[in-house]
Amino acid sequence: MATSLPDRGKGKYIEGKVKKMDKLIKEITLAFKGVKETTIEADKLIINAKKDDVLDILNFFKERGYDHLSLISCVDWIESGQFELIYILSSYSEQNGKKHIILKTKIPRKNPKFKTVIQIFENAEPYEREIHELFGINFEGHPRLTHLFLERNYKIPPFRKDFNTREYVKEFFEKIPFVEDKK
Amino acid sequence: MDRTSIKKWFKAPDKMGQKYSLWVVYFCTGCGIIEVPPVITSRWDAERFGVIPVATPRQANLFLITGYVSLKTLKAIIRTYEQMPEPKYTVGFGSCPINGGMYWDSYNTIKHLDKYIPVDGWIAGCMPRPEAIFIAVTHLWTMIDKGMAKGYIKYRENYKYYRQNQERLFGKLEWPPLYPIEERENT
Amino acid sequence: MKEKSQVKRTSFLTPFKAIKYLFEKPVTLRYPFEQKEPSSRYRGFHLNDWDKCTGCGNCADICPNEAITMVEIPEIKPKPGEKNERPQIDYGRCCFCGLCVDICPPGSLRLSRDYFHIHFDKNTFTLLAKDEKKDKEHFLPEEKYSIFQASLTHRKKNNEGFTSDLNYSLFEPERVPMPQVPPEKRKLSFIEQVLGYSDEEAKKEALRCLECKLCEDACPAHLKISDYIKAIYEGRPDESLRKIFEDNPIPAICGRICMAHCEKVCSLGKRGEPVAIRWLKRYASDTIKDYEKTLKLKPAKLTGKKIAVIGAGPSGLTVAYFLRLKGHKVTVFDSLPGGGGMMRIGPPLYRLPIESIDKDVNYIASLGVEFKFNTTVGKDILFEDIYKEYDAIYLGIGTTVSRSTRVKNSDKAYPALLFLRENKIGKRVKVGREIIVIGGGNVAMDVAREALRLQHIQYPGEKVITKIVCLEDWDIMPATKEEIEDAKEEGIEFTPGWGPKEIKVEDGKVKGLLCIKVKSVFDEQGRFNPTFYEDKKMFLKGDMIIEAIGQAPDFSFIPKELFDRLEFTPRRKVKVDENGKTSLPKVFAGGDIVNLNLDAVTAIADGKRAAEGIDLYLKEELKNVSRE
Amino acid sequence: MKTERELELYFGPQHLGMVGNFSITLQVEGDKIVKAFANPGYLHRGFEKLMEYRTWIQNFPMVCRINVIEPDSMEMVYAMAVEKLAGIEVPERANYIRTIVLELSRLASHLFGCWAYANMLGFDTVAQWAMYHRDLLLDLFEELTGGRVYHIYIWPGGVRRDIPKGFKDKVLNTLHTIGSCIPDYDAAFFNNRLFYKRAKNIGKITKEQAKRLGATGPILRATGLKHDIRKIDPYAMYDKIDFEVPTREDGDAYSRIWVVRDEMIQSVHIIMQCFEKMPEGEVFNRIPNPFKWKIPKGETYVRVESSRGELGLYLVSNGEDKPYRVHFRTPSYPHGLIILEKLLEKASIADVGNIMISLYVVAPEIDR
Repeated sequence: MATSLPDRGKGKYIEGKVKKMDKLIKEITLAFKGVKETTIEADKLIINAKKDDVLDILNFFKERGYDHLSLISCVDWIESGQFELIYILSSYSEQNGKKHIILKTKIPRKNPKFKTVIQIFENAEPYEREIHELFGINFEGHPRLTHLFLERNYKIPPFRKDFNTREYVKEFFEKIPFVEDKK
Repeated sequence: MDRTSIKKWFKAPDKMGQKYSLWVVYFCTGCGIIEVPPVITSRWDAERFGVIPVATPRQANLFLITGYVSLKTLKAIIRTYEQMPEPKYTVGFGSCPINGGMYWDSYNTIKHLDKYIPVDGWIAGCMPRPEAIFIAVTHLWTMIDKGMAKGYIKYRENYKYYRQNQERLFGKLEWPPLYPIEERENT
Repeated sequence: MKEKSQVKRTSFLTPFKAIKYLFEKPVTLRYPFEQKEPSSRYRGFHLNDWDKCTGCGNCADICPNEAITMVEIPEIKPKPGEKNERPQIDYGRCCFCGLCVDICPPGSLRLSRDYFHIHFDKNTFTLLAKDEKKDKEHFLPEEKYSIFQASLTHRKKNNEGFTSDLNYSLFEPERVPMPQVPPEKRKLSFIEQVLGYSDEEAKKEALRCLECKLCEDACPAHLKISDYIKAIYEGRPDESLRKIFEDNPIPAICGRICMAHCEKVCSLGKRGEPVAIRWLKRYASDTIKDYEKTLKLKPAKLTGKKIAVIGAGPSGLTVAYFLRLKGHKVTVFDSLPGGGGMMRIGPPLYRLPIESIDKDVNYIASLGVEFKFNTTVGKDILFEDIYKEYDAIYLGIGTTVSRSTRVKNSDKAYPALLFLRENKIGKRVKVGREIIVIGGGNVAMDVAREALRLQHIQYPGEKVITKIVCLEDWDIMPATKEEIEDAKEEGIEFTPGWGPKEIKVEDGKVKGLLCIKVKSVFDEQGRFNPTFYEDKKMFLKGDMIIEAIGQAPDFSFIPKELFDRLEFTPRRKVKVDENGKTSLPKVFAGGDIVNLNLDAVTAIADGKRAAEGIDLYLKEELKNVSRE
Repeated sequence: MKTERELELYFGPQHLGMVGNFSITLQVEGDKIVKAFANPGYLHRGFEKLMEYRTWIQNFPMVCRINVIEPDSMEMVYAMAVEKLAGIEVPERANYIRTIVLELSRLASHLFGCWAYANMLGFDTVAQWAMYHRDLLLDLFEELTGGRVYHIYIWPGGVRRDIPKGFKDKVLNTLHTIGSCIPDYDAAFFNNRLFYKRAKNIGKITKEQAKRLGATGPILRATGLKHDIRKIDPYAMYDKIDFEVPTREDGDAYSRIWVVRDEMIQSVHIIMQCFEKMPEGEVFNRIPNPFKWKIPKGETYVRVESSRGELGLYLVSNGEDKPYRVHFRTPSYPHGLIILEKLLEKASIADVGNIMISLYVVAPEIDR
């Protein structure tokens, strides 16, 4: 917490947790090569993985009790020409509940596709569907990659950085005339 | 409130009937709907004004467009509006239908509701308070009295243009035109 | 609670308990007969006090929905440093968040407790926010106010809802305090009083700027203030200095003694303290040790034109700098042994050390400007010669002669400029133990504070007194508040509101000053014309009197036939056109002999204008020559 | 896939049984549902895209509008993320006020849920009570923040204004008014045999299923799992406050509404404790000038327990004055899009509204 809790006992309680995370880090770096991890806070772990390893790493964490997929997100890094997929895992169990794992992987921006993770986490389905719709990433093996939110088809999926919504509004909505003006 | 005007009842019973029984379509179009439950329940009690929510548009004659309208909702709104029997009135509730409001730069909400369906009155605010709904209703009464709430007639007369605007948003609409378009043009 | 989870087999009659509510008072608010007052913090429609509003446009900048546009109101005559723009609010966009209220520096924008606007016409939803003083249409007295009017009406009284509060504002009303030498210490010597911001403090101070740019309009030289402050915030003092040098080549001087017209209009200063623009400029110039390396400015190719600048004061230096950058050959003449002009002798050392002046002057010299110091025009070199030799001449001679009070025995008093000059140029004046300074301007403050320091140096440990006598009372004293405060802190005694009548002399020595009470300083037209109560007299004891009541220029070096052709304005200033050109051919002028502000930054502005004018003049001359 | 006897039925968005602007496509056989497809997007405004175009402070009026029923937890989660990235401290008093506001809004939100559920099942009297009581809470919010629905009160660095004079008494009075009606609520609704018959074994979900499908909040707690972010990852002042996490075992609509009921009672306890413990002092650490405010590079995921479950925010800053990417993990998202579809399978058409409202799906949260 960034909020002020001076006597929360930062010493003992969190230290113990850090140790546990250390064990986890060791395990994962042993199991998967090319995994880069950073700890942003005592109980938040960021893992940068290669895209081929993602499913295995998700399985790996699921086996170790991180059974709650909070969120799948996507970031458009337009300058480096990559999409970054983010899987945020946490646990339903009480002792691990405070911890998060942010698993990140990068895929090329051109013709983007990735494997679906529905077989591991069932609730990934709408998240992947949303990312497909808003970023245009294809998830192979997903049962229904149809429209979720949108009514229209956009040339560029709207959440990509090169889609400028203000310009779009000017081009599209503003040009529709008022009925009074038409007469 | 002009309760005393019994004369009016004899003069224009239809207007009086429309005025004092404004039935609202039960359709949560946007976030403004959050103030409708308080209005229709005991604290504010809209029934004192003859306003009650009804299940289907076929029974309703007032359409409260509560808040922002996304493209997908607009389609539903148009269909609902066209199902309502005449005379029918629409009130834009909150900033968003007037000029885009918070979502003035959103790619998925429309900025001016009156480009697509006629609107008889507007309520400012984000959120407007429950009182504002009552005031809007009383305003609508006077407008009906004076014959100013003619949105539905406007829709009928300019249906071609409204339909054009709607089709610019959605492409070809899947339902047939409510009014024959060609004939209107000739008269 | 777990037990409850098993459903209790209650009687099927239990729900009928609710029937008891039939006999209670209904909770329904019988609106509109019964009304609920909105809370005292309600965020309703906007109110704007047009008298307080400065037109800074911060509300329009922060609005997330672009609901606010600044509209020019021609009827409003803006006060200096304000704009005649007022916010117009589109209620088809507004989300009533109140960000505009929290950012409003003068606190003129508020939200009212009224919230009805229902209309069939969409165009009525855009309007200028006003308050009951300006808007007669929408503000109704309590008895007339009715919800049925429902069209942006407000009650006349008690209509304020969400208002601005300095404790919770989005801007920081307090300035980062400038580290200073305490008065007990600083009055003993000439060390610089203000220490200057550290990097951290400068960044913190620069962060306060809201970028409304009112200051840029108010600055006579139109410095790009918000840009250079932003650069400081971003940790790039070099960029900041570059921005400053676009308009002002003497930041080290200006950063110390500028009159800071910008700070007077700073929107943050309306309720809090203005951004310390001057100190930030000083920070930029002090942090960069070597201007040359940072700025990397190269003068343009030589044009072959020669320009003489008479006087190395702020305006002279500015002209020299800009013309040199344009490729002209510039020679600066000054009678003092160094650059800076009045800056060199006027401001005492604790305000403006000689090193800072030399830093700026040396940089200008390094660009290739030739300086001829210790050269008094008219004595060491004749004006006629310069007039013949150079293609253009700039007069930046300033005001160099002290005015006298012309009371009896006023010849025994010390003129302020002489006092200051002799102090600066080595010869320390032998001061008395009780000094009376006549005058209430900044020069008088400088003189008094300098005299106090001299007293402390010359009579260490003894009791010494310095008094200031001036015509003006506290509220109209021309010196800046800051200066007065500093002087008071150091122990200088003030007797405002008294005019000098006679200097008492015994055996050729000054004994004191006889004063009379001032009735009024200005006449009805606002001109300086003091009147006195002749019967109210007061005698101040003192063994040294310094007159600091103003200065006048000295044109004696200009030959008579040329001087006669020089035109003056009614207020005895040299008349110049919009290019800074005087009535004499190829002679330009600026600085204190032209403007009425009599300060450095206006002199810089004049210099900038004259530099442009001279350049234009030379180019046109070139064209004429080629045409011939 | 569709047999001849099957029929496609559109449920919503304009439907009396639908709360919020949401729609479900039902494949029915007789009155049994074979398969249900949630059809969201009627309220999609592209919030996360719009926020990328606004500065950090301009986003504050924006975030609360994602969820109209409980805007404060939205403000809280955004404020927390911004504070974490920018390293802003919050005064202790402000944290207590935040806790009070969050619990009040949880109460308001749960009462809204009760209204919706009671209304749906035809318990109109209870619905009227719940809405009236919620309105009393909105009056408190108006007093505190200046807005009935959208409060824009929780800011980075604290709260926007200190609590007004006499606010504590008003809150306690209101809570007393509501609390004294609990026996009536119980008699007329929660312990009502009709309600039991109507809600028991409807929309049943097991603990394992709930975990697998990503359920959180009352839905998860109704299956017996004691999972509450206020306890396991405390924020604001929840670690200094004593409260219980109510759970039920059965995982059906009846358990869910009971969890909600018990939670409301806990909320009242929390508010009382906060008022007791609240110290005097500052409530606002001034944030930097909004026109120059840049937040250093970084990313974070923060979460709070909203009235419907885990509300998370994944926030990425690339060192500019605007966020680079914002993604809200809203609790209704898995509830409305996966669990609802699963629970509607083999249910009857008459139960659609029943199940949906017991899952407490708020459409704007899903669409964003």
